[in-house]
Amino acid sequence: MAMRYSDAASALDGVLFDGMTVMAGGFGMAGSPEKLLAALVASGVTGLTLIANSCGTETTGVGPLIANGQVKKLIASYVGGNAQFEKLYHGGRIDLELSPQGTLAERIRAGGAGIPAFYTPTGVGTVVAEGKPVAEFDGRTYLRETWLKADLALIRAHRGDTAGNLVFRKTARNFNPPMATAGACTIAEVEELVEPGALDVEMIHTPGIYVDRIFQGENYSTVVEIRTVRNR
Amino acid sequence: MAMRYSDAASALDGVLFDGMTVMAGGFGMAGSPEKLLAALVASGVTGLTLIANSCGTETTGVGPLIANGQVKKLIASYVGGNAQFEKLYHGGRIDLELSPQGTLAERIRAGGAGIPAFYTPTGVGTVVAEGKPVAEFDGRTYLRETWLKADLALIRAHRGDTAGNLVFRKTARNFNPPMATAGACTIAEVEELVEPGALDVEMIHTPGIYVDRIFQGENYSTVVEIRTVRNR
Amino acid sequence: MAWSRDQMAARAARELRHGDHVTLGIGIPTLVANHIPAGLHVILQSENGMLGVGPFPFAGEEDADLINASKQTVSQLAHSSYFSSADSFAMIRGGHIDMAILGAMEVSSSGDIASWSVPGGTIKGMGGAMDLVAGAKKLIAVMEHVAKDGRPRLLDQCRLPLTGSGCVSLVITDLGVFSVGKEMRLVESAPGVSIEELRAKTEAIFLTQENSGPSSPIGRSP
Amino acid sequence: MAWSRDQMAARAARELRHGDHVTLGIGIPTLVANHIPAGLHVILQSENGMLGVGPFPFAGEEDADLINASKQTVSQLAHSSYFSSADSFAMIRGGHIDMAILGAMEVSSSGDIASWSVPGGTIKGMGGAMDLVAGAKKLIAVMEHVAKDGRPRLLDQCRLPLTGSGCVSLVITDLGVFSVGKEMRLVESAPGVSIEELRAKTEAIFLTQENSGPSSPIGRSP
Repeated sequence: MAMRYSDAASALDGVLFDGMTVMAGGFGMAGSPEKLLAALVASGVTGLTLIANSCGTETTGVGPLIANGQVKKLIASYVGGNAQFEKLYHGGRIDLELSPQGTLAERIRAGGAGIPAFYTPTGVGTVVAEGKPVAEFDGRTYLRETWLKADLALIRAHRGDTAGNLVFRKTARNFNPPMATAGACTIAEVEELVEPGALDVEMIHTPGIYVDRIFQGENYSTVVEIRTVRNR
Repeated sequence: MAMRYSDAASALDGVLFDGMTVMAGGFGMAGSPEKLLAALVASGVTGLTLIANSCGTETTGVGPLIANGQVKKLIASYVGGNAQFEKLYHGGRIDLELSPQGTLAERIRAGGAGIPAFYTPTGVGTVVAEGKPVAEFDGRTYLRETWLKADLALIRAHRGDTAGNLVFRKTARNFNPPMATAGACTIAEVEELVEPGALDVEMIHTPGIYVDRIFQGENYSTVVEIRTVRNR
Repeated sequence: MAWSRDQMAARAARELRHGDHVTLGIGIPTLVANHIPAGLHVILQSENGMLGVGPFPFAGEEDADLINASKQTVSQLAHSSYFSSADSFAMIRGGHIDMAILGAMEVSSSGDIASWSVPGGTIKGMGGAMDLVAGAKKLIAVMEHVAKDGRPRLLDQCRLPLTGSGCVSLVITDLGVFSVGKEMRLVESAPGVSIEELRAKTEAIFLTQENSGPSSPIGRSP
Repeated sequence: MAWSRDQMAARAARELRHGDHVTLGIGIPTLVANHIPAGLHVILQSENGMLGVGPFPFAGEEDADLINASKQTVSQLAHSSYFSSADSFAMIRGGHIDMAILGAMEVSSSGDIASWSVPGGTIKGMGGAMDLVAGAKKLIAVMEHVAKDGRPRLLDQCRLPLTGSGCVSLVITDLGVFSVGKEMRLVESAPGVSIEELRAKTEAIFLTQENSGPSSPIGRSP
């Protein structure tokens, strides 16, 4: 059951501590919890272990949080295209755990689903397999990966109701639903907050049980990162 | 991409063989692929390994298939309330593998998701753990369960389109979505078959990639198994 | 005087907290829904894939596609949602259910529970019970204090095949309420039921107000 | 004469079958979408959570919430669906994608592929590539035949960190098409490219029509 808040700063009140583990949804800017991330930068909380698909860019996603020196360790699948991250990484000021994107998503789902470890074919025979147990099933080799959980999961949805039910829009869904299940505290920012009953009961993507706090963000960016169009 | 068929018998044409493994969705009568199951009985295919949540009753769900002696082994979480099954079981004419309901659902999801094994706390310290590897994670003991896949998955949905996209209704969803992902061949019967574009693109519960064959069933039963009501 | 089934359910309902997500088992636990105090917002989960389970429908409004885990017709609420069995048990196994209230046949003083199988009896299967006892944050077992033949059901060790090990927090019987943890402790007894009667009908050793120190007052379980 | 990037993409498109579910990687593979013959129904999957990826939108119809795995704006089709990253990679890992067409830096004769990391170079991460090479039923690698400095990229063994082991079925370069399995075999060469030129620019040993028996005709890969 979600508690309703007025904005990102108030929704974060009382849940932050230095050294905590934070997950943030989004793939590129699509589905990125931009209000919560901005408030997290403003809070100054530090020593974070951050779990996100990528390191963002210098100005988008989790990028500013990293650039601000608040992240001790990043767990992600992709860290290209961000010179700030690169500089911090080569300077030994941020640790990096690369996880293949599907493994990352499944580890997060496992964290929410009470599954401490699972076997996957992804990464067998690569550096990803180093130090991990392997086993054969039906004649193929698999490696064991472990769950990921967080003290705090930051989620962005298109619409949500005050019971915490969430609906995502198009490819802005991405990492948000699994992350919503894997946070000890899950906070959702939504473009539109409605009363229970206003959402179609058959299309709740994230049931309210997973959302602890919710608020409506204002003035969401509609900027496109890579504009590709065709001619009429 | 789904091929469209006219009825259950034609949809099953060419995919059946004795000794095959079949999954069937449904929880009680809700979401049970009743047309496909009736056609499976009529086909006479035998020696089946059947994966379903329960053994059904003597007249509903997978019950008639079992009563007709077509099932060699049942993998299920619940087998109460069916005297026919009980008789066959005690007569040694059907094998039974009991799997806790959540483990059963997760094993099926794992089968569709390319995960050959996973760890779960369910069943630790019980007969379910017998013979299975156990491991400790974060100080708690878990046991290892393996995936389930099938030659054929029989699915019932509320609505579907000719691209194979499926939408379920209320608690008739149950085992149908994970089973749709775990069949080498997946056949869906739907109460209403529509053209692509008629379903809300944001509420596709099962994407068409998982459905090989689809047809619209006729005259679905609306019988309630256990009628419980309150007074106005 | 022993509690009735409804009184046991009412006692279990007293354990609920505002905002709890709760799964109710078959039998007496189902009755708990009738005893949730007005104003206490509790969200019921049904393992077959529903959150926000409403009361039984009005006659004529039954829907074959809208049932609970006992296959009984139920109704939908404004905040309800539906999901697959895989997602439902991910929710249960993942520790998101605050409380499960389940029937039992035996409970041990270390919190083991047996509820699904009687060797030599009718074979039934565990359904979702093993997942619920392993996954719920708090597990309350509700059962008659003794079996029909008078044998105790609160035991040192369960004799029947286990549903789960070390997972029960509280047992509510028709004779009393017991917390289970490092030791079994009497929290409350039914009106007029003496400690002597409880001891006579209980195999497990349990502590009472008398033999617990002042630091362990008996009252509502934490 | 070596194939252009578009000709390589067109050659890759010839491998598509009606009804295939296909994931395209960044770079030349993205161009494959422009070469799917009219009437051939191919469903494109994007690893960030979309099935039925449509063409780039018309100007003015870009939607920041509708992007592919390269973060490019795309469009929706009548049969499209969306899902989470966890569900998307369950689809990929579970073997439901008929074909992945990906860029590569090195491919070995046993089907190993290196495509994500150059030691000492800019650190990027593997994104979804390791899942795609492990999960797709058929993997086609598309790349320039030699590196910028002229070094071969079809090798006995990859030197760069692997993306996956033994998973490539077919390699399409600007100079030819090679099947990979127990051995590497030349399927087709670009117009005017001689076997001598291919041998000079290829470290891996490959079979040709000349040294394969009549039971192994060279033609379109199976």
